[in-house]
Amino acid sequence: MLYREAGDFKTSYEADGQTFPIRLDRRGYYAILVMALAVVPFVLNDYWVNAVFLPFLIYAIAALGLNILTGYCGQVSLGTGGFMAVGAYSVYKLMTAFPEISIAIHVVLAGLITALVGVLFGLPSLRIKGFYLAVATLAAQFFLVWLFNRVPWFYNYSASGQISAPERTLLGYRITGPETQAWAVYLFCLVFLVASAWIARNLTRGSVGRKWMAIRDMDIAAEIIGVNPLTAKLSAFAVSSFFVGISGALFFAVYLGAVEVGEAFGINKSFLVLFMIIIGGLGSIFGSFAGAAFMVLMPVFLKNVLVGGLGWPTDLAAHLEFMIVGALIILFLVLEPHGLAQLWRMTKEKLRLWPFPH
Amino acid sequence: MLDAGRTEETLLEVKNIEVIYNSVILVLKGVSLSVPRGGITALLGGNGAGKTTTLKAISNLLRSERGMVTKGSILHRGERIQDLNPSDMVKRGVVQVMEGRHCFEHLTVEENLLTGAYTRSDGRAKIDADLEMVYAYFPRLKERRRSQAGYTSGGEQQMVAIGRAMMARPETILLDEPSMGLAPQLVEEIFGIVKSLNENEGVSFLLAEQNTNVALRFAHHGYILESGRVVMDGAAADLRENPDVKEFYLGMSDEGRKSFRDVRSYRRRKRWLS
Amino acid sequence: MPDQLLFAIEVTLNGLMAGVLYALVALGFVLIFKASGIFNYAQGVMALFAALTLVGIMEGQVPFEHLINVTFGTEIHGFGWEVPALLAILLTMVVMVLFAWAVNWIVLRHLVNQEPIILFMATIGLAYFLEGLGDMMWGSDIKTLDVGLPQGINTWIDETTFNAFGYGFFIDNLDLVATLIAILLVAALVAFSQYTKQGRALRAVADDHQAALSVGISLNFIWVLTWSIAGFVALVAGIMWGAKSGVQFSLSLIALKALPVLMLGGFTSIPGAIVGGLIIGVGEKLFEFLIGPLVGGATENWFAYVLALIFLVFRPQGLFGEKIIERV
Amino acid sequence: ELVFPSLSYRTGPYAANGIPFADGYADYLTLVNERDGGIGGEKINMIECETGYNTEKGVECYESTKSQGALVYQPLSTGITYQLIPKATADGIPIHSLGYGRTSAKNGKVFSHVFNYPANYWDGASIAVKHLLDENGGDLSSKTIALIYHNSAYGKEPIRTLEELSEKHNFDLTLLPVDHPGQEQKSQWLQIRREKPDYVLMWGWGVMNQVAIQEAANIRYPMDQFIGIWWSGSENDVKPAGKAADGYKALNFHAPGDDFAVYDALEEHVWSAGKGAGAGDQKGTVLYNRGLYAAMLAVEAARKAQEIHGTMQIDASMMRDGLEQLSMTEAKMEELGLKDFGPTFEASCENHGGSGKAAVNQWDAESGTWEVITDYIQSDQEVLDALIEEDSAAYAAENNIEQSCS
Amino acid sequence: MTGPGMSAGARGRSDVRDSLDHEVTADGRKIGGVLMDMRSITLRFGGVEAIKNISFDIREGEIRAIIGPNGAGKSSMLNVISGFYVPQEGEVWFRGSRRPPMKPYQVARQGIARTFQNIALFEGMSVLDNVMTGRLTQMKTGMAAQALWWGKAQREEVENRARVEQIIDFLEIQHIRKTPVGRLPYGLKKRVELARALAADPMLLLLDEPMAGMNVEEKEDMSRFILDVNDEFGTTIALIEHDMGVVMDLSDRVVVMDYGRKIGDGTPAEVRSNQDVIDAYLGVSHD
Ligand SMILES: Nc1ncnc2c1ncn2[C@@H]1O[C@H](COP(=O)(O)OP(=O)(O)OP(=O)(O)O)[C@@H](O)[C@H]1O
Ligand SMILES: Nc1ncnc2c1ncn2[C@@H]1O[C@H](COP(=O)(O)OP(=O)(O)OP(=O)(O)O)[C@@H](O)[C@H]1O
Ligand SMILES: [Mg+2]
Ligand SMILES: [Mg+2]
Repeated sequence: MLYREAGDFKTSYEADGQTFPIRLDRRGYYAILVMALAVVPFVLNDYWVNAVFLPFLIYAIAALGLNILTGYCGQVSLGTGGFMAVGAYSVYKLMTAFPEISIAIHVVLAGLITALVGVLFGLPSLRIKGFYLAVATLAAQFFLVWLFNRVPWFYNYSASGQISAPERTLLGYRITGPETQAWAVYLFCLVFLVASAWIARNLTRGSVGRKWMAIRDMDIAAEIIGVNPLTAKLSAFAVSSFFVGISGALFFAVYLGAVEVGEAFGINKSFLVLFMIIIGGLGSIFGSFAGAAFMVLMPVFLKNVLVGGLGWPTDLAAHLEFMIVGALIILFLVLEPHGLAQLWRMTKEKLRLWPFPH
Repeated sequence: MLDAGRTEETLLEVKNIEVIYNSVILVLKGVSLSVPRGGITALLGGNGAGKTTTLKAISNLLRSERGMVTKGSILHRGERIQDLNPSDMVKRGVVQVMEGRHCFEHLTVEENLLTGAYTRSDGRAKIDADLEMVYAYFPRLKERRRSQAGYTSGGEQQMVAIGRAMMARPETILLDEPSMGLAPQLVEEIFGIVKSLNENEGVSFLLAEQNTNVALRFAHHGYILESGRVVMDGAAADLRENPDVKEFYLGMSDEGRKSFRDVRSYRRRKRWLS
Repeated sequence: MPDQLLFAIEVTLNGLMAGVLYALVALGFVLIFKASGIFNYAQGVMALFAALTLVGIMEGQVPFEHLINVTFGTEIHGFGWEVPALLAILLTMVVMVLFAWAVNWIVLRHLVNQEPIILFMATIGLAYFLEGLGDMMWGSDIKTLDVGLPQGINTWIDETTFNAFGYGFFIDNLDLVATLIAILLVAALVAFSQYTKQGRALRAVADDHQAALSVGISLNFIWVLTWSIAGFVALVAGIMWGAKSGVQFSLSLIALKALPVLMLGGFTSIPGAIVGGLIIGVGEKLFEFLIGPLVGGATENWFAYVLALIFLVFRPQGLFGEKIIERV
Repeated sequence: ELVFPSLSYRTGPYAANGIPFADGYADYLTLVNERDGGIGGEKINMIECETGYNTEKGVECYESTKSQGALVYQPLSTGITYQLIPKATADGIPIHSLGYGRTSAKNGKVFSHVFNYPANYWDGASIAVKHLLDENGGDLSSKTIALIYHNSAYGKEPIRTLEELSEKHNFDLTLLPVDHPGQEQKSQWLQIRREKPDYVLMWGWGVMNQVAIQEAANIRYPMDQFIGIWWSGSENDVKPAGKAADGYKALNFHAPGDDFAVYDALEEHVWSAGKGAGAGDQKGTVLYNRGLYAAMLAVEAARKAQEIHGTMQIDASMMRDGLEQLSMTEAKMEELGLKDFGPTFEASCENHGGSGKAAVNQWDAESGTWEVITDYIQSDQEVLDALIEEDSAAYAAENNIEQSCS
Repeated sequence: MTGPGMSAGARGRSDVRDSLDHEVTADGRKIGGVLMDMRSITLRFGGVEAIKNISFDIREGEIRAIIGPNGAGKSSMLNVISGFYVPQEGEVWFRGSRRPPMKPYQVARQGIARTFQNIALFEGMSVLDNVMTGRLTQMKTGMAAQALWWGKAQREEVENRARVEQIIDFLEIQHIRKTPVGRLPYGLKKRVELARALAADPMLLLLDEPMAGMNVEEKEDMSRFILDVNDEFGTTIALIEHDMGVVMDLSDRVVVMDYGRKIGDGTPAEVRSNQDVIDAYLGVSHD
């Protein structure tokens, strides 16, 4: 057997509540964490950071956030782009208004502001459910984008209507602005991601998470056994928007450096993040990572293979890329409807039985 | 007890099938049974024994649950039917009444019944006549005919599910726990209906039931399933006399029926497994 | 009549017309939702694909021209014939039926009995695929679509109203045609879904896949049927919208205009799509006319959604949607 | 080897516009390679990278090409441009945003690495007004002009300029935003029909253009009083409306059509040799010519850089110098087979924006061609300079840039 | 083993505290005063009158059965008790005072837990998590503490987990602790649902057809659990069941409903011999 998980020998409930109950898994994850923190920063170059790692890290935060709302609490939201915009514009206003305060604090504050906005737009979820709610959250998406485009105060009355991140440092290292170092921005975002994942994991394994999941699986029954749907749903909106806001802030300040709201935080962004969590796996933290990785890496990978490797014309390659990504989504679904995370779990279950078929 | 109309011809034959869910969970470990034409065959067994799975394997509904028949074969009138669609099975006259009602929530009671006649093409008049027949069996449904099935009570939904299957005018009905959630009076009635359909119309039944008592009273033949295996089978009358069956499935000990209050220990091991 | 009132009436009328155009797109969504509980994200792309195919056939384009030229070093540019509009529409329909068949065979068949969100996701994959395929097959340039529909101001209405009120109303001929088509389509679809056995089966499937299978409804048949009809509706929407803007990528974005309509009318109601469309159309045009100038305009995108949202708070299943069953 | 990345968008919502530009850009560079063996004997290596008009993909393209020694970027989208301006400046790679991007980048004292000649949006606004002044005998007072614009940073560009000009020339200005993507413009055009402005200017993009022109035709707005910016003036924008678009005007800072000597060279060295880019069906379209023009300016700047630095193997910073000292004279254009193709201009450290000249083209639906109906008109520098000074100063302050000319 | 005699006068009105007239059943259990009193409840859905002016009470510590033909309004009655349906007329008295209009979750927090006729488990969660949701009314740590998994949050989780494990042991579902409930067979699901309700340490437990779909042996087990819960924790139980054997054996008092009306109320023996009940429900008189 390649992979063992024999028996349940936990002697305490703490041990049983562990995130990675299997030692092999646990070691694997620690190894990855150490790699990410201590090895990757030294081998990074601009290309890898800007084309791969930053988008992956930042989208993973957004995906975590949306997964809390959609995957754990069952409220499908298409307002992610709008909420990311709130994060971005908040951090921009904070950065320009209080240049002396640390950027890290600004990012967290931006998350908090987004959480408030999220709660506001979460209110209708008490009445509206399912796909109706999904479409209703588009109201947030369109309204917020319109608002940031409309009210010059948000972009400090700049002539172009764009916002661009001024240079800010943390511990003397540049985090935003044009002349950042690859490893510094990478670590900055990584820390936010790891912290987010840790918080998400804590929340979802405790009573808050169970409330969310209860609401997701059967809201009426949940209410009858004592879950207050108001607080459960709104807290999910708050936490989710908090993460999404942080990712929006990082997306603008660290990754792109300059954005225009309609283009950077349009409806496509909402869909993209939603795709990530469905492909990765709803209600799974690992799934948020897997989905973000898939949606960020797959196109880059395909492009490099098709254009760089096979020398196809870029347009045909781009069309083919769409077709392949679409086909892969369908293929994964047919193989395992519950996302990459579930695919991974099933593979593990099979591995456990290996070499016997069942 | 009732041998009328029963023939020796085998209608459905399940040969040593294995079923796996999600390609990892092995549920049926070699189940064989046969349903004779014109007979009532009962499939008994505890929770999770695999009764529902067996019925779904026959009606080909497993695929939609990510289940697969990996071994063995299922024959209907001597033909292999594993690769057919569920709708083909209905066209062949095999209809399943699913466990847990599965009504079309948003359709009215009457529309639910009419969908049961989906595969029929013998004209509106015949269908209407059958509708009246169902209403005659279940007067309660007639009262509720215009309400959305989702808002009817549990028992009413069970009636809808059974009535819906009757509307298909099938030759064979696979009944999964028909008595569940029905008032005792109605349980008798339902089995009465089963019996009269069987005797008058020659419909064959394969019946998964927890209510062993009633089931064995009406069935001709019984199979007892435990953990995915057939552990015992025989004529219903014989099974009823079997001491193990008596004790574990009929709740009777040598002193007659025990009171539920007097049960003191849970979970005794089945004798034939030890 | 005071000018402002006349203008408001004109705006309202045009809003109604715009609403019909939104409803045309929404209809496709409704059909598929009704028949399978699937929220078909690919509906917009289907409209684009249908329109692209129509133009491609009419102009005698060779499918995958660019791909063929690149791989085989050939220089083909079209068959050099032109197909009359009506025939082309028929051929396009054949393509859409084939598409429906393929979707069922490759995707839906494997996803029977899955949760709605998963089916939704499958349509995302489909949308991606179709987007790539459409471009690959027919190229991404803007194509002119001319199937002979009239366009431009209706002079008769203009003159009549001018004589009556001293102000000629603007009504677009294309919108009139669209209204006519929409009425026919809705009538046909309502009749189909309410009065036929297939229509009932459709709703049954949406409620419970397994139970539908168990009564002998062939999901394959129902799905090929509805996706074909939805393909047809997409084609109609594609023609109408394509006539205004040319056939191009953005056509797939019309789906966004249909969503609030869908929400307001109810995901499962065919008449709802029309009524919702009319309300949204009038609402957003009047809001832009009355309030727009005060807040700087360009409100239409979000207003439709906010309007629908407010509506839903009072009626969570939309105007005509099937009541959401809440029971334990 | 000289590396010229081409951030193209042959897919996505604006593919129809991206394809001809990318083809033109590629074909010209191929021509230089095939006919002249490169620039000063150095072969050009054009790396095409698909952005789909998407900012994030733009970043990926930038990062993946920059390490290969890219000399100059044509980001081709407002978003990518804004986002590359600080990055590329930090990396020392010049950007040429030809008629788009950040207008105040014209001020080379602040934007050392950004070039936006030969004309920018504010020039465009001013030129349109000038053209109208010409048509009205120099007097626009009591006329009304409506601006219908894409409700985005790009679309809002001309507003400030037009406001200044409306004060100066006493015309009324009505603003009509259209939200992205712009498939529904009934409200805006009903308003135009009601208020009957004398002229309508348009800052549109993508599907918005086609719909606007169709709607204008539907309400029978006189097409010759409807003027679009150069991104609203390609064949793509007018063709869907068919005959109804006849007479529509648009600004352009280069010539349309294929009546140039360079086309013969292209035919000989590129197309007939089977080396043309794309499907080869875009020759002579407005946007193809624009791509061609962009490539030509880049090549000339590289030549200039080689000349200045006395080496054939120039790097990005040398390229910057070449761009900054580029001068396009009539003689040079003629020599290149592009007589009268674009305006003459001379770049300098202070002026990265060229002469600010553009001509008015008019669509002839009958022949399916754009006719050039004016000479290159010079924009109102008096008004614009102040605005540019103001905006660039604000940028400099925000980003701690010292204005200087070295 | 019969419950207390049922006299019309004893029903209702009196407060728990002043009616300390404990009665003792044959097997030695204590039955206290009135815990829940339903007074003249009428419930309508559009035109359908599901409950017509019904009054009955549930006394502390007793097992109270509600029986009746399908569609009689039994489940609706439980829904009224748990606050999911709001009756058009009538009052609900709980522990001696009139209950103001309440949301279902507030009712749950008063110590009323229940199971459902159509199993309402959270399919996406494991058995353990499902049972843990039963304790949500008991868990109080704030979100911030949980986010950081600080002492209090962790401690609370472990304490509650310990209680839940007891219940899991009690109901003998240890072996499926980590299984997602979606995969369980029907009967086990019912047991998990019971576990979830028990986890709330309820004062009043409402069971809607807990034994549907079980065979005799399993019913015996279930009966044992119900009796033990009633015995050991003193939990009051209201129970809907169609198996007359179970009802007659377990319950102290029985309410019989038909077409929304109450047609009988009393000890099992009384009910069994009531002619109305026999006609409407039992069909034949059961032994
Ligand atoms: N979709 C599924 N995925 C995984 N396992 C399943 C699935 N459906 C059933 N099982 C498992 O298969 C076994 C047999 O289940 P089945 O439903 O056939 O039992 P049953 O005899 O009908 O029981 P009951 O009387 O409770 O209905 C059970 O252990 C169950 O956990
Ligand atoms: N939400 C609702 N809307 C409309 N009608 C309802 C609703 N809930 C219940 N009913 C109706 O009220 C009546 C009583 O239903 P209820 O579920 O209480 O019956 P029951 O006694 O539990 O029956 P069963 O034993 O079959 O479960 C039924 O006729 C049912 O159709
Ligand atoms: Mg079963
Ligand atoms: Mg009930």
